[in-house]
Amino acid sequence: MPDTITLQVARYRPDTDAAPTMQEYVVPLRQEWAVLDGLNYIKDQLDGTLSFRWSCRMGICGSCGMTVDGDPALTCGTFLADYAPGPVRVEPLANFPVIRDLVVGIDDFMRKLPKVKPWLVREDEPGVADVEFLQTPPQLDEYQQYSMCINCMLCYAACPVYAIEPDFLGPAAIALAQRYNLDSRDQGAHQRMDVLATAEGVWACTYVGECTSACPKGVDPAGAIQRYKLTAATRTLRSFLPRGER
Amino acid sequence: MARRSSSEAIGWLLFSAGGMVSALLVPVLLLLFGVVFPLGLLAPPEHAHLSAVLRHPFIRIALFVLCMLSLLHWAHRFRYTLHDGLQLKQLNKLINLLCYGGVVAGSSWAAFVLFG
Amino acid sequence: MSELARESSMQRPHEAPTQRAVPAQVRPYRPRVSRFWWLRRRSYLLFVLRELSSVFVAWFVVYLLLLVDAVYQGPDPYRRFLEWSGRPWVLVLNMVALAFVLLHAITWFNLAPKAMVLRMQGRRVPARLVAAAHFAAWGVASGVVAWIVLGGL
Amino acid sequence: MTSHDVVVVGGGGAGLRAAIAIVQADPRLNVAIVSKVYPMRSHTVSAEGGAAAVIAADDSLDEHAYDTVSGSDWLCDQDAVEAFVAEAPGELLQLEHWGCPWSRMPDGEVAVRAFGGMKKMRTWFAADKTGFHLLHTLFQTSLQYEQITRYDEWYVTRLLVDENRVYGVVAIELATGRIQAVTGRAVVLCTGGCGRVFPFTTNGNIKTGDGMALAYRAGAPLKDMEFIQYHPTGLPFTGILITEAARAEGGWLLNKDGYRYLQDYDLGTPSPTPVLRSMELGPRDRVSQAFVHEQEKGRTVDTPYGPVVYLDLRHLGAKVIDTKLPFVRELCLQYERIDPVHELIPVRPVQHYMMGGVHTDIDGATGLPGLYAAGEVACVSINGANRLGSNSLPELLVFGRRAGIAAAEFAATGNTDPGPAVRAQAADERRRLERDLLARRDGRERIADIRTEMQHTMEGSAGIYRDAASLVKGADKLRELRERFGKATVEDASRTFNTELVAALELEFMLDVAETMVACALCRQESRGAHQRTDFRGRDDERFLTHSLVFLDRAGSPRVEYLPVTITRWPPAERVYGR
Ligand SMILES: Cc1cc2nc3c(=O)[nH]c(=O)nc-3n(C[C@H](O)[C@H](O)[C@H](O)COP(=O)(O)OP(=O)(O)OC[C@H]3O[C@@H](n4cnc5c(N)ncnc54)[C@H](O)[C@@H]3O)c2cc1C
Ligand code: SF4
Ligand code: F3S
Ligand code: FES
Repeated sequence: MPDTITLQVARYRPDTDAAPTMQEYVVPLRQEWAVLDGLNYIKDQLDGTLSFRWSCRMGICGSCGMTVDGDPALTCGTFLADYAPGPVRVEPLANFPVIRDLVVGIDDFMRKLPKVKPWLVREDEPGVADVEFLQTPPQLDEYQQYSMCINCMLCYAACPVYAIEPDFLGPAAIALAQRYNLDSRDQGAHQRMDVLATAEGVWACTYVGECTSACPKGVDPAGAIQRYKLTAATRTLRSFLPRGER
Repeated sequence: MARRSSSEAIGWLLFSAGGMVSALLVPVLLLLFGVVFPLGLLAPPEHAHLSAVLRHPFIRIALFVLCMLSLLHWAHRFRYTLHDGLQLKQLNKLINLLCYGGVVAGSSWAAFVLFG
Repeated sequence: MSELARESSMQRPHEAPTQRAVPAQVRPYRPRVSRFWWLRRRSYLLFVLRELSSVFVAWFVVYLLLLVDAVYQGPDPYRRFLEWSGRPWVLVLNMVALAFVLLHAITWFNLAPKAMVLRMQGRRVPARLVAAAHFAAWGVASGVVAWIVLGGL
Repeated sequence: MTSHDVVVVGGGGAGLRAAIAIVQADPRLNVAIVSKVYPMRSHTVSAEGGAAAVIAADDSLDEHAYDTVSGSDWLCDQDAVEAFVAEAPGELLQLEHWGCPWSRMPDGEVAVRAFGGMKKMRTWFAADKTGFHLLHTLFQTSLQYEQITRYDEWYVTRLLVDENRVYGVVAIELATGRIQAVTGRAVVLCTGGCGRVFPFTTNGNIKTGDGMALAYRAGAPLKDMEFIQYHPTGLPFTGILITEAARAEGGWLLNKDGYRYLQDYDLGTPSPTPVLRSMELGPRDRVSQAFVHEQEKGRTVDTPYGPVVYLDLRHLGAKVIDTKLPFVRELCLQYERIDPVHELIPVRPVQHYMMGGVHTDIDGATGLPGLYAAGEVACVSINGANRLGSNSLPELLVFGRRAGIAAAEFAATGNTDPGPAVRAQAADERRRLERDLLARRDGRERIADIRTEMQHTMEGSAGIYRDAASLVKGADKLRELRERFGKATVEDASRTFNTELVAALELEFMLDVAETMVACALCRQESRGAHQRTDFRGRDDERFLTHSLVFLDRAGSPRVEYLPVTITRWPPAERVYGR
């Protein structure tokens, strides 16, 4: 293994640049270094003006998503050695506006998220909690996978439909809605339907499936969406039946 | 955000039904009539036999359903392909007309051939 | 001071503050999506090919109706149809169509378990099993069709 | 300037809990959450093991309280502990009602697991991603309240104080570089801990002690800053935490000879299945200290990233690991390329948690009217000289809520809105940031170099073991670093998402915090919990059964005072584990 590797890093400084440019840096190549360690080396030793987000560096805060050699990835969990001898291209996540260098704006997702009511809806407001709602392990299993989303936005970066149709709710938001729909304690599924079963909701998805391949947490948003399509379609069919038979 | 869309739901159901029947039946039919018989790998069925099969009312109905659902399947996918793949959003109305018009035309022709 | 005062306008609640007054220096760069985005990645290309398989499904409908029509018309038209179907261009077209239709069938049966969640005795049937059941059904359906066509009935 | 009734600084577990408590206590109040990262990025997300609260039939509040008090080496305030254990179950149930996916027993009731230093099984868990689920549940729940306005990615640089009363904050909107005041009648600080003061830590990049420094500069004292927790099992190089739950499920700590060395340190005798409050389930301070002794005896294994011992989970089998500790396996596979089902996990002690923080009372109120604090930034104190694992998450819920309610009451009755002095201060702060930092391109020092030196200084002088000589040396070095900080350069002149500016501000905050740690550690001439002085071995209740309070004096240096510890029902006694 060589002892250095070249990172080609996208730079965009809105005050001076009209469009992003690439800048090359040579960083040490170590077995245990993630791409994020390379970026931090640049920031600390070579060029303090490079901007990117990170915090937990253990794949759980969801802030360090970038495009590494064309693929959306968490840079704290993507290792330089796997790209040796390089160079490695590091760019901001696709499909989002670039605020600066490797930092993208995710306001759009943050605005969409509350629309799917990602919280437990109870019709019978239980007041002060003194005992738990019972939930058996198989019931927990029903939605657990969808509760693993860290909002890293890799799936949005991977989804071509989101690129073309910015109004699309998108994979993570729908998976989170399903997370609550399938929770045995929740009673809000019919409320969420007004948002999910729309042209901007599940019907926009053409099952490209890239969201699921990109997801670092095994959430399988494509599956969540597909499953919801069947739910929504059968509900619609049933709504055509005369009352009482629904 | 738009309201709940039931037309999308129905469209998707028909698309799925079409996808399912075409996936089940089309490969074998195409393999036989499109490749195996023309290449002479197997002798094509006698006219009398085929004619008898095709005149069976159950087969007529099955083929009609296959044709119509397959076309609906095509229309749904093709519409999205034009829309997303080539980003012809502005032409949305035209695309829909083309696709679902195609379904109506194709199904009518099928009805004419099979039952006419 | 004056600037502070200017900023003190009340804000609408429940909206990300970044949506409010955005000073001039924020100029996010919005990359344009190329019309040929589907060439950018192998997986996108595969997706587009999968979608295009539907065109060949439609072609099959046309081909089928031509065949049925010929059979209804009598032995001669049927023979002519068979001859026509052996022409190189028709043959090549059908082979390509077959490839696409197979792509459709395989992707379809792999995808089907995604939408369907089956339960047996309270346990979720594993997706692989659901897919396997689809492939089995495909095999049976193909067998039945071939049997009918080849003279079983 | 934008104004709200209450400004919550921080969108982690404590901040979100406080914000929800405020709008539930008084729906007319309008709350701002100002956070330097999107709430779901807050470091609460990385907590793995669980949250303690009495729920099992064989458990009692008194036992939880006693474990906490003895775990703290009697330095906690027992009235606070009693309130804490009493309210913790309700808080975790509340979380359950908000949708938190707690792991369950076959009959559907919430499951609990063992944890270090606890005599009963009382740690609720959501597999081993408890903090992640807790944070996302709180965040998603908070989305339904229209009264909560979020300022995501706004970096708070200063508290606004007028006539000894707090009126809000000044913050930089990172996306635009806009510097703006966000005012309120009360401020709740929930900015989390300060692990980044140390070189090797489980803490994320954002844990730079900002809130502690903000309060300290505004005149509120910090408490017990010498008590810094090391977690015994961090992965070498990354410092990624392997949760204590790994040991609670039955993992063993082995030295280089494959020997369960904890038996040599008065922590009990080995048994094949875990025994509560014994061996690997001893408290963190004692287990981390045992490592240092093993190292001195040459019984650790050297690696490029320092000496390690091994955590052995192999005998648990794939099934237990995959259901109870899936994240541990995921982390080991990804970051160490080892599979704990078949291999030993190399681990070493790693800085983990700050017992000390902004001095508050049992309702989160600091000495400064209008200023409240909760979560890791605060010191109530229930953790004393050593926090027990899984007490922090319930702490930030219980005291996040309490602080929120207290702040809501204060805001509803506190009559005054910020006056002209506050505006002037905000303008001052803006000038300072623009002049001192954004325009500083001629300096010769790199921010990162000073930060690295500070971190190593802290490890050397205020690590697991300290003595007067190392602390004095550390204090001198910190003074030097502060001078050098004055000459540091900020290369980045852009206003847009200037992370170098943020790094500079964080470093300044960390230097403050580091100074208070060293000052408090120097003054405490005894060994207690996580504070171990090699020159003063043994606990000295006569002189030091007191909290340290550290103030910023006029000359800009820390001044340490003492405050008695509140003792209600458990008089100081020896800490006994494994016997
Ligand atoms: C790896 C790890 C595992 C842990 N496991 C457990 C466990 O199993 N059980 C347990 O009980 N405890 C555990 N802990 C401890 C516990 O997670 C933390 O103490 C707790 O989450 C702290 O929460 P908080 O809300 O106080 O702070 P944080 O979650 O750190 O949030 C701080 C917030 O303040 C904001 N902020 C900070 N500075 C500024 C500023 N200048 N301007 C604006 N905003 C600012 C940040 O943006 C962030 O939103 C663990 C800790 C770690 C590191
Ligand atoms: S679904 Fe997966 S890829 Fe998408 S935001 Fe969530 S964790 Fe990230
Ligand atoms: S990639 Fe996009 S189109 Fe659907 S399956 Fe995933 S959301
Ligand atoms: S830094 Fe948190 S996910 Fe990578």
